[in-house]
Amino acid sequence: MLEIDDLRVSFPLERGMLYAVRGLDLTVRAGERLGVVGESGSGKSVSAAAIARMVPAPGRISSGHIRFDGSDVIGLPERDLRRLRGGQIGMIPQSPQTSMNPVITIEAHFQEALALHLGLSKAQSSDRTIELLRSVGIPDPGSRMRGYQHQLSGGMRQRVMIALAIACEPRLLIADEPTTALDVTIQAQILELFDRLVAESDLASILITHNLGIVAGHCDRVVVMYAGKVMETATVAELFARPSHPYTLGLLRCVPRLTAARTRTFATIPGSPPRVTEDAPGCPFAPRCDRVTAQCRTETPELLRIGARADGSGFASGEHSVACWHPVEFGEVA
Amino acid sequence: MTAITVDTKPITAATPGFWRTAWRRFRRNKLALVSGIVVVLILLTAILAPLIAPQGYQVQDLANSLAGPSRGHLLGTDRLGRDLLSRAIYGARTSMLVAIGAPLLGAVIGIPIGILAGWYGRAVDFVALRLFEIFTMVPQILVALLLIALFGNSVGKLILFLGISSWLGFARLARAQYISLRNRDFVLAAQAVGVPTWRILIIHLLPSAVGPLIIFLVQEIPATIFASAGFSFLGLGVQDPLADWGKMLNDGTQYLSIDLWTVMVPTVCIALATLAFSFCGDGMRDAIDPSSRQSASR
Amino acid sequence: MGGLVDQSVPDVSAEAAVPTRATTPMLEVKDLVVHYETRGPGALFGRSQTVHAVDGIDFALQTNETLALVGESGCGKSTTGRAALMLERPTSGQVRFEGQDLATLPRRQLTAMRRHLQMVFQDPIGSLNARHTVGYAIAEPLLVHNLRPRGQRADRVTELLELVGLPADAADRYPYEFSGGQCQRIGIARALAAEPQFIVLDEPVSALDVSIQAQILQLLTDLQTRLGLSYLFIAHDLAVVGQMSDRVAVMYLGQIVEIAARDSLYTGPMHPYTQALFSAVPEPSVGADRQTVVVSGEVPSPVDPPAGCRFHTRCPMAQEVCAVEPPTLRDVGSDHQVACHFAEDAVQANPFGLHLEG
Amino acid sequence: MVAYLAKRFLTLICVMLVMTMVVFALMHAVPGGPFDQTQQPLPKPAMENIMRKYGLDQPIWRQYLNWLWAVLHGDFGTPFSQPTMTVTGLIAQAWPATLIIGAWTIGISYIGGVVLGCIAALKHNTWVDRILTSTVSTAGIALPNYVVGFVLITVFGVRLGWLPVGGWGQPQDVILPVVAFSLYPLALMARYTRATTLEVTYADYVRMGRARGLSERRLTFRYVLRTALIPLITIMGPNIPNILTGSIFIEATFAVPGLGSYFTTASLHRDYPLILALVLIVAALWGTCYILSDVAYTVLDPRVRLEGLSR
Repeated sequence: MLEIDDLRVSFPLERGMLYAVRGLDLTVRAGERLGVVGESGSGKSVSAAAIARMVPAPGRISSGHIRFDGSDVIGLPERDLRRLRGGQIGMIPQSPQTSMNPVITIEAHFQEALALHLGLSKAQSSDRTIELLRSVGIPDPGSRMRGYQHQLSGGMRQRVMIALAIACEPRLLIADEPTTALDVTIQAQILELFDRLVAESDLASILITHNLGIVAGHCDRVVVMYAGKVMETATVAELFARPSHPYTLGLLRCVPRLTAARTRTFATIPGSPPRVTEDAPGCPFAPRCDRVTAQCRTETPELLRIGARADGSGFASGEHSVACWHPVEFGEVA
Repeated sequence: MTAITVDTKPITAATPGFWRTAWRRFRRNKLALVSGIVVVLILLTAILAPLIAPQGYQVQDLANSLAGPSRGHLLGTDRLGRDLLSRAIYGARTSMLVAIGAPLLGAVIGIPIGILAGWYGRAVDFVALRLFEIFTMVPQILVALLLIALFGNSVGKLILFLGISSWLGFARLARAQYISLRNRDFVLAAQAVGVPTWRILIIHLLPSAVGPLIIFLVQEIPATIFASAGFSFLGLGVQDPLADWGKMLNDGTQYLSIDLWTVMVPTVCIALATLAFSFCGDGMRDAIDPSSRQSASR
Repeated sequence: MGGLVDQSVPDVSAEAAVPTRATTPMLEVKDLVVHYETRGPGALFGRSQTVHAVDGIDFALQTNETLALVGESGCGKSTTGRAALMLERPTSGQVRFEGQDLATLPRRQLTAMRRHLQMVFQDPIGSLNARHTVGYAIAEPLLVHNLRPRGQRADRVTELLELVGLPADAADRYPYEFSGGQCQRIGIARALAAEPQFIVLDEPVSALDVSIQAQILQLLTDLQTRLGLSYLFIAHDLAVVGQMSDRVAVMYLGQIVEIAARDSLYTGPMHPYTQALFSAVPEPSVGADRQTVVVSGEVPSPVDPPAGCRFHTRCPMAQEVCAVEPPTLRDVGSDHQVACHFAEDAVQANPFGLHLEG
Repeated sequence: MVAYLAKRFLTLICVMLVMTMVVFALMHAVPGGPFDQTQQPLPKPAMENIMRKYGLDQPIWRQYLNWLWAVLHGDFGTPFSQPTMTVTGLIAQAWPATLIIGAWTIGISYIGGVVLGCIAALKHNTWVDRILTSTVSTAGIALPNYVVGFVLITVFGVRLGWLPVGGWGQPQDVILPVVAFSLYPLALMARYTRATTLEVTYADYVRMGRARGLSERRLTFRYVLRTALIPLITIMGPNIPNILTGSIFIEATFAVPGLGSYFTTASLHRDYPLILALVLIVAALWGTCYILSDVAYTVLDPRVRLEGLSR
């Protein structure tokens, strides 16, 4: 349904250039729940914005293809692009606090979107709004919708944003760190709601997060990004069971587990994620990697599917691709 | 002892400091740079007036009064036959003295009040706010006018009264700055370390607040030129025979239809000075805080 | 005054770091209350309201021990941390440091006392003054407490930088030249400069990326072992807390609802709210059948906290008595206290389908 | 709401009281009196007579109370400089000229400023924005209005002869003063409008609106401008009295017999009753506009509107 091919996004800086996304390949099939994980500066949010051509200024898509249902998003005229946004692709923001127009009512948000994409009349959209708000768990939707965003709590606002995202029956839902601004119990509520809605309406979804725990529970397939590139992609089960990229492995080890005993030692990855200001060849993770060789520093590893080996060991069932010269073999680490 | 992992991110090669970055931005802004040069030239003229001016500011040539530009008087003469160019050059002296002196005085009065109000809040702030209110109610110009009318005029008094009436802006700005800085984490961190309050106010907060205050000072200069020249123009400011641009305007208005130069020379001087200081101030603001112009282009 | 890395300071080994119950705790907080006034909604017409940020909490902290305060935003954990250092004046209650009540201490003595009590902040960059060099930031505590002769301060700064894993030439640079993780190291070095015994860690890693988080947590653990520090660790991430603390206090709306030794809490949380918190943590592993039930509702406003048990509005176990009678902390095991009328039932019923076997 | 307004006005009255006291005290603290300036000193008995007539022989607090008492009865006294008139009458005579210029100025500068500010913000980072912002608006704010006035007089009055160089009475007398006077508030409004609009242009909710497929036109009017323009009330309101009470410089430049020129002469002649009345007018107007703009802002903007307001 969605196909991204060699996407590159860059931001001009006061001096030089910031390469936010450097050759991203990605596909989402109908009904699939894709997770995109990465640390700050990995390009995950920018990639998501680029899908609906919403890269914030002064950034721009410098090359690549984005196909949504076969049509080229990059070449789409403004009118069709607007039909795509909201109508085909729904977006859920990171900060619900600032994502609603503060001077128009909640109902008005729905009304304008429903009129635009579904051509509903005022009365029809009122009914539909109540129905939508109820489905996302807003108590007393009839009177709530006549209020303004500042009268809602953070969790409630995010529920409204979700209702707004699915209002016009899109086929793809993109959620950019939808729970980062929320408390853990509210996060659980929102994720549960997200899961339910995606399942009910058979939506495809892209969930962008830095939290591996969220990916584990709420996605089918994962893309791990680092410094604007995809490091590894696999089904969730596969990735957690057999991480193949040293970065993925390191990341999984870094995350403290609730159920683990206290050991007083923490697995770490030395260094910190880079800010990419030159698009040099070589693996971006090389400076922090413990398996680094001279090749890693000079040649960029391609994202390749892990194929069957002669001895048949360590291989993925479905699709599992990794961009690494020296991937971690299955069984190599406990 | 477990090895402490060293964060291996290469520490970026010495990036220029805050002021140096600001200077680089300022330099790239052509309008601001040119204005800055004009400002420097005006200030040099004011300082070096006796060396530059072809004549004294009170040398009269009654035979040649209200004469347009000539070889002897490049910009013509006024009603008493005084050389307009010389008077304009000496006028820069008086005008700049007031234009810079008065805001400085305002800053000296206003900034401490603003700092205390912003930092201590509560009762101190309440009193300060009421004080602000009283002073906002009557426009600054009227306050200064009243004071000058009541207490008489001289260059010194002009500075004093314009300075007194301009403290409000500095106090407001300093208060706003300190309020926004007061709750910043680094202040709490300094308190946690045990840094005494005076040290926090001066060593921690002043460097962060000083940029906007300096810019405000520069931007107050054209406003002061406006007021001081204005008062002289009304006949309330600088008195004969001293030269001042506003005074020259006052002298010239009556002869507007006879000799335009008597009005145009001071008009151009005032315009040039106010514009130069203004563009320069704007350039400084943009240099210190690029977001003020490029607003949120994240 | 011996240096931190001086060999004269006894190197407390990891074994000895297990807290030993001293007779007087290093820090004791008794019935701490912090209320503050705020303007209600509406910039002009709002009335002033009282926010019950912290509403009567007690805890004690032993030497070389880590006590964690966990809870969601608005539960009062950060306010508690600040009040413990007198950075926020308590409305009432006591904060005793080595037996001395800080709340009644005269200003001068309090300032002098500050060197023993330090803090590390959530925002590593924001907590450093952008206009001061790193060297100055670290030297300032030495300066204000007059700790070293002028000539030795530079050496001491180098020593501290080394201690937190930064090169000595960092001293001449400005904070913005460093990454978030590096800035947090600088913040830690600064806190250590005055040779404190007790440090409040206010969400020290929540602003950091996962890979950096682990580095900082390791650094903090090592420093504690090496210098015999006591930590009050404030966090919302239960997994991190589990790795860092000896004892854990769970806060909800300004009160402690459960406080216990780390292992006791992590194997058997008894308060329904604690259980809800545990069940809400997304675990980075696949297959585990967790999170079957999600706690409903949201945290009520601290301006007008519910009567009785503050959690009763969201609690699946709530009975009539819960809305009337505020439960007090009671012993339910060795070093395990819970403030719930039906804690035992909650363990039985397991309303959130929690199971915590590693 | 009523209670709020009552409180605000009460504070205003208190502040005004304090202010008049200060002005009163200040005027009397100055050595010399209003009748010292005449060329030939008056004979002593005559002077005493005058002093008694105006109550200047009484202690200062007494004078103040007398004055206050009269003001509360609507009597602002007799101007020293024109004993044949009342202060109220004089003001009634002088204000219309100032009001006419002020009204035109407000109309032109507020509408023009908002429009220019919006254009600059919407064309952010283009040459249009650069010219409007860094050149036109800075010049408008920096250039003294009398300087602009003289340039206008020179060009349109002296050189082209299209418009009168000054005076009052004919309709075309209004044009040049209004143009000269408008420039500053126009530039100020443009600058504020641009700033508030720009702030909103990059707001999350505009981005989210775009993500729902709303047209740029709709986003501009319903999302950006609607939110951005409301706070402008708090700038516009308190500036109204400044404009309506006129500019002493503009009135001097164009020889307009307005309130401003009376203030100048009143100050020069230490015409206490007139000064006090003028100060009081300015302050009362300012205070009222300030309160009203706060209320208008609160009513118009749902973000600061409290549910309790309607109750």
